[in-house]
Amino acid sequence: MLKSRSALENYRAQPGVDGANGNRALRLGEVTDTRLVQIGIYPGGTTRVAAAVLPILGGPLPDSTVCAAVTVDHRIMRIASDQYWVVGGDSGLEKQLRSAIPTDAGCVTSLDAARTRLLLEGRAVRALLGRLAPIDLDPLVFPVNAFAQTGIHHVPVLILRSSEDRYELFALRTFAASTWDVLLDAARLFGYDIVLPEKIT
Amino acid sequence: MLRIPCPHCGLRDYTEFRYAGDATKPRPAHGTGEQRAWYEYVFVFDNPKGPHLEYWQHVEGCRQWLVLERDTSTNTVGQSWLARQGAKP
Amino acid sequence: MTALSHYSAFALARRALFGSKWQRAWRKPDPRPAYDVVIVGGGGHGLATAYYLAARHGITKVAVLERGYLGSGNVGRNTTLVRSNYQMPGNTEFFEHSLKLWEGLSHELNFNVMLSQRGQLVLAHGPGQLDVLARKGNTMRLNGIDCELFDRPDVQRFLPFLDYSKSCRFPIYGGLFQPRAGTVRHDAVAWGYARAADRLGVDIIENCEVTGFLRDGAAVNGVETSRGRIHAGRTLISVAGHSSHLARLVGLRLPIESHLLQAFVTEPIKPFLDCVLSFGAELFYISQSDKGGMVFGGHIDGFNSYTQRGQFPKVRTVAECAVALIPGMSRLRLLRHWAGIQDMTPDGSPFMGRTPLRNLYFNGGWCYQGFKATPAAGWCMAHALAHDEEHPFIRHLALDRFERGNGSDEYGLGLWTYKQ
Amino acid sequence: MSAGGARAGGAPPADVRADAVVRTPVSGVRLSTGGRINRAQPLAFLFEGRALAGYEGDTLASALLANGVRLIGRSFKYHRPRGFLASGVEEPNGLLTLGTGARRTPNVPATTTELYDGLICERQNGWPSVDFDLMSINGLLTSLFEAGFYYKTFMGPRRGSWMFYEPFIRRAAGLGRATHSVDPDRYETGHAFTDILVIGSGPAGLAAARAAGRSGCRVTLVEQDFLLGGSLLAAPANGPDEDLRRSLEAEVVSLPNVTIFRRTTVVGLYDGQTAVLVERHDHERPDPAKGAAREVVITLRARAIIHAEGAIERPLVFGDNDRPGVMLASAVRTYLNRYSLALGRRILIATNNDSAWVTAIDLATAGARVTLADERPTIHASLEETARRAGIDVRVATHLVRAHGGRAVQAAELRALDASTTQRIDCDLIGMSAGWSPTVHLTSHTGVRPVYDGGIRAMVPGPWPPGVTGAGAVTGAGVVASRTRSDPLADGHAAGTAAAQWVGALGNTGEPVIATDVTWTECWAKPAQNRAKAHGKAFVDFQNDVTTDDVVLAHEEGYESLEHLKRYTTLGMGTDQGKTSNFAAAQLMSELRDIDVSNAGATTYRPPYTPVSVGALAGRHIDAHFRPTRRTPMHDWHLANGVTMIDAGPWVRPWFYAWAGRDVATAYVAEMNLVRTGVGISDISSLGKIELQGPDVAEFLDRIYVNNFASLPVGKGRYGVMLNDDGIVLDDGTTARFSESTYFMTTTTAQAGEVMSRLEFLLQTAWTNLRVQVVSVTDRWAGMSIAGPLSRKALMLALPDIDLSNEALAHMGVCEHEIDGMPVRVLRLSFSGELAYEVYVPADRGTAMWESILERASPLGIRPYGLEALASLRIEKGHVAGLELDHRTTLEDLGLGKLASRKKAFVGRELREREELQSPDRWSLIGLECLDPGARLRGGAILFSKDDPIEGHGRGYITSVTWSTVLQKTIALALYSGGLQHEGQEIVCAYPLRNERVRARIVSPIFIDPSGERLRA
Repeated sequence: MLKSRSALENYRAQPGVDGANGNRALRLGEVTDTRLVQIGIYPGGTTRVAAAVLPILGGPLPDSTVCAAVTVDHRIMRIASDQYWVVGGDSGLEKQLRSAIPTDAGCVTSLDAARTRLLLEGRAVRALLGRLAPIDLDPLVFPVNAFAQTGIHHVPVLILRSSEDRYELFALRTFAASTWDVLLDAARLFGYDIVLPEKIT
Repeated sequence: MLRIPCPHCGLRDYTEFRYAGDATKPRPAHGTGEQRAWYEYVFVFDNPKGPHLEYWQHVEGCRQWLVLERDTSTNTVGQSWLARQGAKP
Repeated sequence: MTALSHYSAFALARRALFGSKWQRAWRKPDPRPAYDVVIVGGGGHGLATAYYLAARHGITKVAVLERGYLGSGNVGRNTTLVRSNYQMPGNTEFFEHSLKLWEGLSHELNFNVMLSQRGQLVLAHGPGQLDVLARKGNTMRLNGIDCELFDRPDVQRFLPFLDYSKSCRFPIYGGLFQPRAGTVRHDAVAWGYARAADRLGVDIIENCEVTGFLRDGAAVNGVETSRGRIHAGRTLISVAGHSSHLARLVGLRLPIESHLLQAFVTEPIKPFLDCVLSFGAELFYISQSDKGGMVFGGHIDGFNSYTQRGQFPKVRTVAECAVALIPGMSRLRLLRHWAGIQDMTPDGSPFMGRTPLRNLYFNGGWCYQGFKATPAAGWCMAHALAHDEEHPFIRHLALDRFERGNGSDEYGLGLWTYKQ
Repeated sequence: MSAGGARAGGAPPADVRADAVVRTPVSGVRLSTGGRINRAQPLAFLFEGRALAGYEGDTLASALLANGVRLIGRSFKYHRPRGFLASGVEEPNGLLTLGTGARRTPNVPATTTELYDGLICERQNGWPSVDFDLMSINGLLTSLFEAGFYYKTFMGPRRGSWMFYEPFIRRAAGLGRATHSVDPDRYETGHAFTDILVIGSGPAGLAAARAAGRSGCRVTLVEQDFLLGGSLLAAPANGPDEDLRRSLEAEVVSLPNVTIFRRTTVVGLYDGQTAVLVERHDHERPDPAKGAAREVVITLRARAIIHAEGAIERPLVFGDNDRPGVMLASAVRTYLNRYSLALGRRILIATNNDSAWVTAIDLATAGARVTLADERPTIHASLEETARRAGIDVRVATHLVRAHGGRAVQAAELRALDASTTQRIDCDLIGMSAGWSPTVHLTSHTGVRPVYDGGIRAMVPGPWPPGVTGAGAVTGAGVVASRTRSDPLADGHAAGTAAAQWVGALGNTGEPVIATDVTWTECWAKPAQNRAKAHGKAFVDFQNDVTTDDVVLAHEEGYESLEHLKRYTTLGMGTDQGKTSNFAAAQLMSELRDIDVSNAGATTYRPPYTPVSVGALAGRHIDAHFRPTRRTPMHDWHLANGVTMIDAGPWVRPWFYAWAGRDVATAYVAEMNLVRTGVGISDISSLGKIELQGPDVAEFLDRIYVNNFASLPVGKGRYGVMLNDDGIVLDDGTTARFSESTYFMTTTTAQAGEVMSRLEFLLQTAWTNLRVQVVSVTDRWAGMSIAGPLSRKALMLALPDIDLSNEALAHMGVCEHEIDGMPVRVLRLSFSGELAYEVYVPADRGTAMWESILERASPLGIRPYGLEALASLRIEKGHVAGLELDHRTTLEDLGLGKLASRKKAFVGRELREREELQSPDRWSLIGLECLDPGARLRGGAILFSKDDPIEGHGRGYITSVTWSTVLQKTIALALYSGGLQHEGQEIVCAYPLRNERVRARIVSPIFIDPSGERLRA
């Protein structure tokens, strides 16, 4: 069995850093072994795909383009008018969906390895993201489960607010080390601890 | 800074998008042999000083192609819609 | 005491001692009903065309019509670079001719345009990029234009204060240096040509907007203006930035989109950079003005606009380039940034010469190159207006070249006007 | 600072008078009490080596003045001695160089620099020193150095003589001297969002923020000063103005929905209600090692904007008005009341409006001898009465015509309006006021031109765009509509309320604050009957040394429009951007032209409002972070195994490996040999990868590729070329079909993004009915190419479960397998011309697969090879790549014409048939063999036929070169006029940059295995 390696394997294992005022107001890390599947729908295929995936996902495909739908095992984000991301579930998800969706109505693509899922939490998390992303993260306009696709340092990322003070960044894998590097640089002022994957709950 | 209303993602900085020019010129039907029509479509621009319909793609967002109304003399932005919807809904 | 007309140290002294007056730089005549040639656009190109018409072709019954104040367009908004490092057939000869004219211009016009030939270094950040520069350099040499290929140590000797650190994102690999390239005081170009043309009898008419063209079938024989109708034997449209607008008045549609190009200047400082420097990793060029400000620029903002004001993100991009290239720029302070409206074309090259309409001529679509081209553009358009044929230097710049399929893509950027 | 709050007479409270007695100067200029400085917190700083002290709350300017430093610099052109003119952002003279070594920063205005402990500064632009400046000789030659003199001389004796004069002029020009060192400090950029932005915290701004804040929406208040209050800060620190300031500040600070930025300047307003803020931290001496930034640039998007920038006082234009000790009246008042500095004993206040009277009264109250000259024949009785009671010697209908003194003002010449009398009075300080100019800079950044208001003789903001309004002095009074005296508090409250309504905030903004004991003074100038002709040099623009004579000269020569005046005389082009000069110049020019100043037009104000560090604008995007870095999944393995990397756009790719040689020249040859004779593996993960799915993919591919794809069967791949709409080649690559409806496309590394965008464009705009989904999977798959005669054996060792026999997987065959639940895609394609396979696995398994192939195939001597070898192998095979696909070449140019289908339509077909693109003389692809032993071909060489003269543009050029391990000579790909029509001919490759001419022969670009036996083996 070939070993799965994170794009940050040799980058994230660093000591934390104290901020300018001596505190550590951030926890930064990576969530590994994420299941990420993209569902695509062909013109005219919407209803059939929606019906096909409903039982598997345990909920309907959301209409909202800014807020994720949450089911027992999955978070579903509508990333384009005809494309959805399903985060979570087990390794069988991709096959399940593929076999369920009529081939003339829609398709699935696994993006498990294509994105690196970064975790950002702590008091300064909004201040940190405010340094990097041109997105209004005010809790009033960016509630829990809200998500936004935007750019950090010219690289496309998806920002998901997964809980009150926890945000996740889905970064392109090949840029992940670069994005992580910029993230740490911006985080120095606030101080941070690195949380290793196994420690993430 | 120009702010563009993405029909999918909402109001965003124009830097998340990629501009792609005049959206009023219909693309000649695929395979139509008319060189002249293609020349007009590819190379000639009205380039108005005033209201302009233009293509943008939200490359750092939903990657949707959209049509935007903008006044080139003031940069005032009007409505936008997904290009796949065709004419202004 | 007669007003001083000729400029010289002696004249300055005379004024200082005896308080003699200076003659007006140019008259403020009212338009006459008819001219042999009417030039629409009182920018550098229009004024240069008028000057060479009078000086080289003896055609002095010429009017230059300017909508606003003289030189209010891009001639006064650019980053003042002049160079002739071009590789496409035609471009090389054209821009070298321009540089030669620059070299004699102060004397020819009796107006110091302050041509400062401190050289331009274009950087390469990898072997492939250096080969591309080598092709250009070889072409220049083969056309009698001096230039040198620098390797990294050469560059470091020449400009020791660039970023040569290990962490540098795009390490400098080498470059191409043209010693005769440099800068010119941009406003002086408009004023110098205007004054010289005026002395030869050309009418320069400011605050005169062209509102229409007089048509006689397939021919154009004059213009309607905010100051009345003016008949013309031949008419030239030379209004880069607003070419499409003027052309539309006479029913022509062009392969041109109007885009914003920003320019930037820092506070004046003592001598800091003694040449023109161009980044290779991104479009970025910088030099230092005689007054001491660092003058720099980059890519167009990227979408068409006539607003003459820039977008902030481009300010950041350009600042990033400045510091990435010259770390010492970091503590210098940006004093001003502004934007000019620039004609962009599908191959990055201009259009010059005759149009489908008889007696109507066109000069525009200059993209980034308008200023350095000023003298040669004036020279070649004067030739076209005088002889009703394109000068050999500009035959490759015809309006219909895209219909025929011979674009002249100097930089190989593809057909996107907004990427050129 | 805003004039709206200038405090007017009325008998000052008793305690103030009593205090005044105590406050008579005890030591030097600094008064013993009062002001808004913290005497308990002294700060030490270094001025040209002298250790000086100031207090917390001082600016560098006030601290220097407190230490008796009056001569602050030399002027730009004439090197005249200069002192501080102002106390704020408009200061033209007081520019110092701060810091030393790598932190040296020239041209910093001392008036806006908050004093901090350990600050180091020096004056600039004097030689040998500012105190004793030989360059002041220029002052004697002023009539030679008139505006634009350099356009008229330095032309002789020869062409190019300017190059002789220029170095001297360059050395003389420039202000401070900068360092070339790397900046040790750190800068940040950030993003912010708000409902209402309030610019300026004077009485109007505070009132606006208060009202807006009460409405409950998100409010951002930005103040460039380190204290809130604006003009209120110029009033006595123990009077009603201060009480008002404190109460307003207290309430605004208490509102949780109001964010306050101090020490932050709104430097620019841009489209989309975007403001750019620069937050300064120098006073904290931020430690970059701790991540603290020196400056932070914030892009703030607001829904509504309230302008409350106030107004800037104008200097009077009179003879030698630049002498040290001649200041703006408002500055004199600020130095007295805020910094507790008595800058003079015998003070002259010269004005044409009420605001300066307040200064005079405060000065007199503080115990100075004050003479007040007002151009106006009649003054409000109450004001005049108050002044006389304060003991001020009042002269109405009187001009100040000239200042006397050298390095410090000693006397002034006053003349009656009717010129009947002239009198010289001694004074050591002159406070002047020619009225005020609303600070319209920001209001005009977004294209709204200021308009002239004759009622107050000033430029005021043009019509407010939707969502924008203003309050206080910036509007030229209260509300633009009514020109009556205004109360900035009511004004600000109205603006705040209006903005709150605009953004739909629901909260009640309540009632405006009423400050009964504060009276607001009319500060707008009233025209004097006739202006006095200036004697001596009368400066209009102090920093650029532009005098009234220069304006006259510009007029004489016809540079009449304000833009010409500005450009010809450099007026308003200094670091202060003419904050104090533009109006006076416009006024004078319009008088000379005999037109109304309203017709003189306005110059365009450009961002930034005040200069911004380039480093701050760049933020963290410099050095290694200049641009993002894209790494392949096997990146770290390469690093650990002796790779030398090379940049390819954002990608970092293996260039060559140490096993093959010390430098690229030797290494790539060894790596090529490996592939030609054995087996090598290279990382091709940077190729663009696109997954296409759907019933209509075949049709879609058939339209975008020039060659046929409809017939591509499952289990096969095919090479394809795409054209742009103009018929020029866009990109090439392969597309493989893994199932009925699943296709896998690879593009070149360089064009991946462009191709993806094009596919999306066509599917979303033109062909919306096609049932096709495209997804970029560049990041999903790790790709590796295993090439060489032994590649099949190698792969069989590595992937024993997959049948790789020629029968099972022929050339261009593809297959997908699952190994422990992991998909593996194998494509039998060749870029090198050898038997070769591309293997793709999920990116997270890339390194493991790479390692396992190397390990399992090690008996065959497999080793990695890099980009240089990869690119060289393809040259031997005649495959075109980036250097040939240069957006100029057509299919025919690249020898791919036969690929184009005649049976079907494809993107670019029509325009590809344009006549010139069909010309047989176009530069098209050839191969070249070097004929001169020992010599080498070089990329970028220009090609000539044997008998051409070696000049001009030649017949083509060399695109790519390599040493051929097979042919044992240098070979090249080139574009040549007529292309292979000339096969066999001997030509000359000229490389004048190295004075080289090399003979070469035109051959087929396919140097090895033209029949393709190797790759079918």
